[in-house]
Amino acid sequence: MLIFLNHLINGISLGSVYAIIALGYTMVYGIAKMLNFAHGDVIMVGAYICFFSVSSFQLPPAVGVLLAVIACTALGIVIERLAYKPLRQATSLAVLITAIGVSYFLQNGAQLLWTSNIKMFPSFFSSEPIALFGGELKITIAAIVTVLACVVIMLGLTWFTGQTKMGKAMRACSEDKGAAQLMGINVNATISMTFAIGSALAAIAGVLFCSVYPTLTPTTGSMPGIKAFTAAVFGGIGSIPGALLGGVLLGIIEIFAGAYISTQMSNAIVFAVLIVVLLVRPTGLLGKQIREKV
Amino acid sequence: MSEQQKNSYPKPKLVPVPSTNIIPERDVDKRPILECRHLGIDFGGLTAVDDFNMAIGRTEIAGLIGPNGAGKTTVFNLLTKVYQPTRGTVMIDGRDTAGKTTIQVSHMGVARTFQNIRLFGNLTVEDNVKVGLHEYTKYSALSGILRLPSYWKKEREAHEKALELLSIFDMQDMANYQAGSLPYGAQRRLEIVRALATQPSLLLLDEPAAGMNPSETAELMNNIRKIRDTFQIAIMLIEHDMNLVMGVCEGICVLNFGRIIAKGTPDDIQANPAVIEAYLGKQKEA
Amino acid sequence: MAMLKVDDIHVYYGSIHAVKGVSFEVNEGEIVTLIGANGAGKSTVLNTVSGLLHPRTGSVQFMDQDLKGVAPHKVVERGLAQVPEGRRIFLQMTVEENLEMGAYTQPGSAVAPGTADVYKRFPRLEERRRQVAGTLSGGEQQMLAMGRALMSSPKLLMLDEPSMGLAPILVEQIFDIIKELHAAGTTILLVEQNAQAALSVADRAYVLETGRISLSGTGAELMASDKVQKAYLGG
Amino acid sequence: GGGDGQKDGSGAAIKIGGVGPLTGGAAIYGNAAKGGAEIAAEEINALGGLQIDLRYEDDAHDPEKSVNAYNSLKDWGMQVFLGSVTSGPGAATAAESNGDHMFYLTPSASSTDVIGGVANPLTGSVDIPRRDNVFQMCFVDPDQGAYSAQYISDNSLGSKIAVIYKNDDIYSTGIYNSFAAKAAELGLNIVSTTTFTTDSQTDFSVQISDAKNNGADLVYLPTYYEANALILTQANASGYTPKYFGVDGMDGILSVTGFDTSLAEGVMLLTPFSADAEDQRTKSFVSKYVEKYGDTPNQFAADAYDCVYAIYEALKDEDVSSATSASDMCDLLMGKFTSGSFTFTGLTGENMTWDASGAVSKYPKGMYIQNGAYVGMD
Amino acid sequence: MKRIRLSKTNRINFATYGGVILAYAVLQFLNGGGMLSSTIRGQLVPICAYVTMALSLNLTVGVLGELSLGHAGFMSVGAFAGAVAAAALPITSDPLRLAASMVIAALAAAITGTLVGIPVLRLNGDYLAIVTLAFGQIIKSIVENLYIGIDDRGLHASFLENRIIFRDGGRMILNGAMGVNGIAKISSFTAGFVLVMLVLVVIFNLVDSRAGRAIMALRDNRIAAESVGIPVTKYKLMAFVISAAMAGAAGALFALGQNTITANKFDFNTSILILVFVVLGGQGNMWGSILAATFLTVLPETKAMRGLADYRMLVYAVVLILVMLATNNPTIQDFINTKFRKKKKKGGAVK
Ligand SMILES: Nc1ncnc2c1ncn2[C@@H]1O[C@H](COP(=O)(O)OP(=O)(O)OP(=O)(O)O)[C@@H](O)[C@H]1O
Ligand SMILES: Nc1ncnc2c1ncn2[C@@H]1O[C@H](COP(=O)(O)OP(=O)(O)OP(=O)(O)O)[C@@H](O)[C@H]1O
Ligand SMILES: [Mg+2]
Ligand SMILES: [Mg+2]
Repeated sequence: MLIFLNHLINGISLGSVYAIIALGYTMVYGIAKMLNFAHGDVIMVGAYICFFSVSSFQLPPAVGVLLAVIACTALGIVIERLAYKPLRQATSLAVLITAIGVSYFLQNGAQLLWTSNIKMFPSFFSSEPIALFGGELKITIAAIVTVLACVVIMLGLTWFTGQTKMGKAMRACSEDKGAAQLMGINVNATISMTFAIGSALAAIAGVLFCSVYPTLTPTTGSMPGIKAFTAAVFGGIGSIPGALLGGVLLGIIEIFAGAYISTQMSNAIVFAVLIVVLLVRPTGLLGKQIREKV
Repeated sequence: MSEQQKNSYPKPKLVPVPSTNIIPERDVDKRPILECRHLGIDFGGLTAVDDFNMAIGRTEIAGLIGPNGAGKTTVFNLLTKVYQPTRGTVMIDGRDTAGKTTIQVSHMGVARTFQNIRLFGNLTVEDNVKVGLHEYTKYSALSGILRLPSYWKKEREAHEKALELLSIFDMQDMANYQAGSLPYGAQRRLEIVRALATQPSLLLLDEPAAGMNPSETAELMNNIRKIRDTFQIAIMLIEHDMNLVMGVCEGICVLNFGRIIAKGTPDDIQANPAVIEAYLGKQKEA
Repeated sequence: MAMLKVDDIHVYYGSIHAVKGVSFEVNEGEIVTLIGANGAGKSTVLNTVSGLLHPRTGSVQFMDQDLKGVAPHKVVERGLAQVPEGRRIFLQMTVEENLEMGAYTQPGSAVAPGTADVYKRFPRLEERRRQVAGTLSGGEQQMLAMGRALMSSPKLLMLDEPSMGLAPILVEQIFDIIKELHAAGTTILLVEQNAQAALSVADRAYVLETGRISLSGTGAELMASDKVQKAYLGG
Repeated sequence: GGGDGQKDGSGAAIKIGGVGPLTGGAAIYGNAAKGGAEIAAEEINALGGLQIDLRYEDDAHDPEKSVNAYNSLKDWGMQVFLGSVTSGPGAATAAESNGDHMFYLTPSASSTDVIGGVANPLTGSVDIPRRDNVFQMCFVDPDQGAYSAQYISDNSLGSKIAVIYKNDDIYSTGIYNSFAAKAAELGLNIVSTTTFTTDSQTDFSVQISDAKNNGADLVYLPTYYEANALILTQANASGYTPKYFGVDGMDGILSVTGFDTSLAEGVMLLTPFSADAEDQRTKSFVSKYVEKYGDTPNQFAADAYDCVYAIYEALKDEDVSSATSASDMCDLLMGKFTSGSFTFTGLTGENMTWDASGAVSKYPKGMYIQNGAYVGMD
Repeated sequence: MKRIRLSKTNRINFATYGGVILAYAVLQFLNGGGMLSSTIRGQLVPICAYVTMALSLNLTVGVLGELSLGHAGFMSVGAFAGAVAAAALPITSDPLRLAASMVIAALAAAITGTLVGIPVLRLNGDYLAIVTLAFGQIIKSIVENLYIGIDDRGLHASFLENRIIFRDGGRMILNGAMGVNGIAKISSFTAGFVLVMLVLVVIFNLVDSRAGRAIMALRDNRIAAESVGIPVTKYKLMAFVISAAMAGAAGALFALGQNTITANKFDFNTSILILVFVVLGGQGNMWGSILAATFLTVLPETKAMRGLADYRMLVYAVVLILVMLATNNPTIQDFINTKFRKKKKKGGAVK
C-alpha cells in the first residue's frame, strides 16, 4: 500500500510537470491552431536563463524566475513575429514545419551559447521533503509546488479564455480570423498575446520541471515537449482542464507501467493506453464532441 | 415558366397511401420509394424532429418547407443516416433502414446534395461525377495500378457516362475545371449531377436554388422536372424560394418546430393559414 | 455628404482581376444596394471597403478619411460593420458570446443593452442564447450574424446577402429590420441576389457585372429598367 | 629515423579525422572527444616534427550520418581515422573503414560490435567478424561488465544488488549483458533490474523505488554520468542512500555544473582516467582543457587525447607524409599496433598494448569518491 | 476557375518519371567515371530510401489527407524485417536477395499498417496524428526489446530478454537495442532507382483510377463521399496500407545499405523529417517530394555546410525556416504562378 502510494505520488509529480507544459501547449494550440513544436525548447531556454541568473549571477530564485518569464515572453513574441506571422495564410502543416525549424534553431543555438554539458539545476526549495508514515513516504516541496502551480494555472487560463474579453477574442481568432477582424479584433496583437502567455507559461514550466528533474541540457525540452503534447491531445485538444487531466494521467500511467509491468516497455504501455483511450473517446478525455453540422 | 412545362404531368392529385400519407395518384399502385413513420431525433434536450410521417411516390417531386431551424435539413440527415434517428423508421423502397450507414443507404438508392455545398473541391468536375459513378465503374484497385484492360474499358465508360450526365446541365465544357473554383451556381448544379451519378431512385436536394438569381432558378426548375422525367425517379427538395417550390412540387410538407404542420398540394399549402402564419408571411403572393 | 466613397478600385486575387474599376458612393442616411450575379465581385467590393482585401489601385474613403493601409479592426472602430457572406459566425462559441464579440470595440457597459436589443429583434436567438452557434440552423445563423453586427451600433452597416437561405417570412423580417435601421439613421450598404427585395428598399442602386458597374440609379429606376427586369428579376 | 621525411613535408601534415556527435542529445561526448584530440594535436604540432591536421565531423549520434561524416573526411583526404565517438555509429564506420582499409582507432566506441570478433556474452556467438583495421583506446564493454561483477564479488560490496541500465544504448546494454552473465556465474544476488531510455531519462523514481523496495544495498550503474547525476539526486530526495558502483561512464559526475558532490560521496567506479590525478601530464591536460573549453575534461577527452598521441607515437619515427596513402598508413599502423613491442603510455593507462583483437590491454582502476575527489580503491 | 487539363497531369507525371530517369543516368555515368565524391556516393542509397519515404508519406498526407507523425515506424518494421530476411534467406544472388528482402519488408510493414490502420483510421485530424505518433513509439520499444538470431535450425526469437541458445555457428541478427550489426550491404543505387520508379508508378496510377478518386474524395469531403456510397474505411485503409508497404520497402533498402541499424534511427525525429520533405515539396506534389527529400538529405552533408563547423545545424535550421517562409509567401507564389504558368485560364463566364 505504501509502495503504491509512493508510486502514485511519483506519478502525480511527473504528471503535473507534463501537465504544466501541456497547458502552455494547449493555449497556443487551441488559439493559434498550430502545433508549436518549439514549445519544449522555449521551456529549455527558460530553465537556462533561470539557471544562469541564480547560479552565475547569484540572483535570488524569484528574480531568476521573473527574468526567465520576461525573456521567454519576449522570445515567444519574437518567434511568432518572425517565423509564424508570415505564415498566417499558409496551411497548418507549413507552420508545423516552421515550428520544427525553430525548435532545431533553439536547440542548436542553446548548444552554441551554453555548450552541451549538463548543468544541475539548483534546488530552490531548501527545506526538507515532507515525510509521511515515519519517513517511509517523502514528498518534495518542488513536487507540491508544481502540483499547486498546475492547478492555479489551469484555473487561471480557464477563467481567462472563458470570461475575459481578451480571452474570448482569442477564441474568436482561433475560429475565423477574418470574421474576428470584422468585429474590430486586432488579430495580430491577439495572436502575439497568445504566444506571450504560452511562452511565459513555458518559462514557469521550465523552472518547475528542472526543480523536480534537475538535469539541464539543450535537448532537455524536446522529449517532455512531445509527451506534453501527447498529454494535451489525450485530455482533449484545446481543453484546458483536459490538458491538466491528460498530463497527470500520463505521468501516473507512465510510473505505474514502469513499476508494475516493465520499465523496458513503459513507454510503449503509456502510448498503448493513450491509443485505447482515444479509440473509446475519439476527441480525448474532455474534448468537446462537436458534431459537424451537415 | 411556360404552360407546356407546367403540364408535362397532369395536375397531381394526392391520394392517401398508406394510412395518412399522401402521394400522387399515378404512383399509388407502386410501392412508395420512401416512407417515414414516427421519425424523430433529439439533440440533448432539444427535439429537432418529432413524429415525422411521410411517403413519397416513385416519380413524385416533393417539397419540404418550413421556417429556419424547423428541422428540414435534419430530416435529410436522418434519411441519409448522417444522424441515427432517436425513434421511428425509415423505409426505402419498402426496406427498413434501421442500423444502416450513410454508405449503405446510398447503395439503397438515396442520393443528396447539401445545404452548404460539399464538393470534392480539389478534383475536376469530371472526377467529381466519376466518384459518384463509383459503384457503376467497378474494377479492382490492382487493375487500376497495373492498368489492366478492365481499367481502360471501365474508365472510358465512366468518362462517357460522366459527360452524358454533365450535359443535363450543359456542363460538359467544364469537365476539366477544378470543382472548387467553379462559380457558386455551377457548384450547386455539379452537386446534383454527382448525386445523379449514383443512379438513385430518390434524390434529396437541400436548397438547390440558394444563391441563384431568378433566371438561374427558373432554369433549375426545368431541369428538376427534366431529371424526374428522364430518370423516372422521386425528388424531394428543401427550398425557401417559393417560386420554385410552388412551381415544381406536387406534394409539399411543412415543418415547424420539428413537427409537420401541413401536407398537401401547393395550392392547399399556400392557402393554409397555419403555414402563412408560421412560414410564408402575409407577403405578396409568391 | 458622402459617408463612403469608393473611387475606381481594382482588386486582384493573385492574378485574377476580380474588380475592375468600381466607383460608387453611399451618403449618410441612405440605403444603397449593389446587385449582380454570382461572381460579379460584390463581396470583393465589400471586403475591400472593410479592409480585408486591399485594392491594387483606387481609393476608399470613409467619413472623409482615406482607408488606405488602415487595418480592418481599425476600420471597425471608425464605425463600420459588415455582415459577411456565409455568415461566418463563431461556430464554437455560444450565441451570447458571438454577440459579445460583436461589441468588441464597445465599452463593456454597452453589451447588456445591445444584447437585449438584438434579442428583442430576434427572439429565436434568445431561446438559443447558450447554444453553441455551430448547431444552429442556417436561418438562425443568419440572424445571429445580423445581430452580431448590430452590437457595435455602426454608422455604416454593410450586409452581404442577408436574405440567403432564409424563410420567406424571415426575409420579410430582415428587410423590415433594414428599413427600421434606416429609419433610425443607420446608413446601409446592401449586397443582394434578391434584387426584387433589395431594390424595393434601396434609395439608390448599382448593378455590378463581371467586376464593373454597368448600371446605376435610384431603386425605382432600376426596378423599372428592362435590363434589370430581364437579368435579375426573372421577368 | 624518418626525420627527413617530416622535414620535407613540413606544412604538409598528416590528416587525421574523427567523427562524433557534436550536436544533439549526445553532443556532450563528441565535443569532449573533439576537445581532447585538439589539445593533443596542438601539443604535437608545437613539438615540431610530425605535424597533424586534425578534423572532426558531426554525426549527431546516428550511424547513417556517421558514415556520411566519414565519407566527407575521406573526400577531405583523411589518412588515419579516429573512429566514431559513440558505439552505434562506431560500428557503422568501423565496417565502412574496414572496406576501405583505413586505420581506425576509436577513443570511446567501446562496444564489441566495433572491433568485431568478440563472443556475445549471453549467447556465446560471434555475431560480427573481427575487423582487422579497428582498434580501441577504451576497454571493451564486456570486460568492464565482467570486471565489475568480479570486483563486487571479490570485495563483497553488496549483499543485494540493483542494476539500472539504459536499454536503448549499446554501451550500457553491452556492459549490462556481460555483467549479468558474470554475476550469475559468481552467484551475485541481483534483486532489481530496471531500465530507462533516452525518452524516459528525466525521471528515475520507478527505478529507484524498485531498488529501494527490494532492499538493494548496492546499485550498479553501467550508465553515463549525466543520468547518474540525476539518479543520485532523485534517490537522495526520496531518502534512499545505497552504495553505488559505476563504470567508466560515471567519470565526469564530479564536474557537472551545479551537482551536489556530497551526493556522490562513496560512489565507486571503474575508470581509466581521473581528472583529479596528481601526475604532471594529467594536470597539464586538465588545465589546458579548462582554459580552452571552460569545463573539466572527462574520460572521452582523455581517451581522444591518448588516441592522437598513440598514432603520433606510432608514426613519428616512420617515413610517412601527407602523400602516404591511407591504405599504406593502415598497413603500417596495424603492423605497429599488433607487433607486441609497441607500448603506449597516456592519460588513461600506462604501457598499453594492443593485439590482433583490436582491444587495448589496460585495466580499469577502481576508484571511489571521497571528499569530492577520486581515490584509488586498491 | 482553375482548369486542369487531363494532359497536364499526365505531363507532370511523365516529366517526373523522366526527371528521375535522367538523374539516375547522370549519376550512374558520373559514378562510373569515378567523378562522384565519397560523400555523394555514400548517400545515393539513403537518398532513394528517403525519396521513397517522402512519396509514401505524401500518399498518406497529400492524397489521403491524414497527418501521420509515426511514418518512420513503418520504415523501421521494413528495415528490421528486411535485415533479418537478408541475413536468413538462402539466396546467393545479391540482387535477388535484396528484392526478396524488400518484398518481405513491404509485406511486414503492410501487415503492421493494417493492424495500426483498422483502429486508428476511425479518428480524425490531430487525434489521428497523435495516435500514429504513439504507434511509432510503440514499434520502437518493441524492436528495442526484440532478439532474433539464426543457426542451422533456423530463426529464433525472444522478447524482452535475450534467451536464445545457439547451436554451433549460430549468430544474433537483431540484438535488441543494439540493433542489427554487420549487415551485408547489398542495396545499390540501381535498386533504389527501381524502387522509386515503382513507387511513382503505383502512386500515379492509383491516383488516376477509381480507387484514387475515392481516396481523394474522402480527403476533400468525407461526408459527401459517404453520401455517394464510398466505403470510407476500405479506401482509407487501402491508401494507408499501400503507403506503409512502400515505407517498409524503403526501410529495407535503407537498412541493407547500412552496416548498422538501430531502432533509435526510426524515431519521432525521422518521422518529422520525412514530413518536412512532404510539406516542403508540397502536399500531393510527388516531384516536389522527390526534390525536397534529396535537397534536405544532401544539404547538411555538403562541403559548404560542413565548413560551417559548429554553426552547421543552426544554419540548417535557418535555411529550413527561410525556405518555408519563402515557399508560402503569397507574393512569391503569385510571382511563380504568373511567370511559369502564363497560360492559366481566367475565370469562366458565369451563366
Ligand atoms: N448536431 C446538432 N446538435 C444540436 N442541435 C442541432 C444539430 N443539428 C441541428 N440542430 C438543431 O436542430 C434544429 C433544426 O435544424 P435544421 O438544420 O434541420 O433546420 P432547417 O430546417 O434545415 O433550417 P434552415 O432552413 O435554416 O436550414 C435547429 O434548431 C438546430 O439548431
Ligand atoms: N479567394 C479567391 N481567390 C480567387 N478568386 C476569387 C476568390 N474570391 C473570389 N474570387 C473570384 O472573384 C470574382 C468575384 O467574386 P465575389 O465573391 O466578389 O463575387 P460576388 O459578386 O460576391 O458573388 P456571389 O453572389 O457568389 O457572392 C469571382 O470570379 C470569383 O471567382
Ligand atoms: Mg437546412
Ligand atoms: Mg458574394
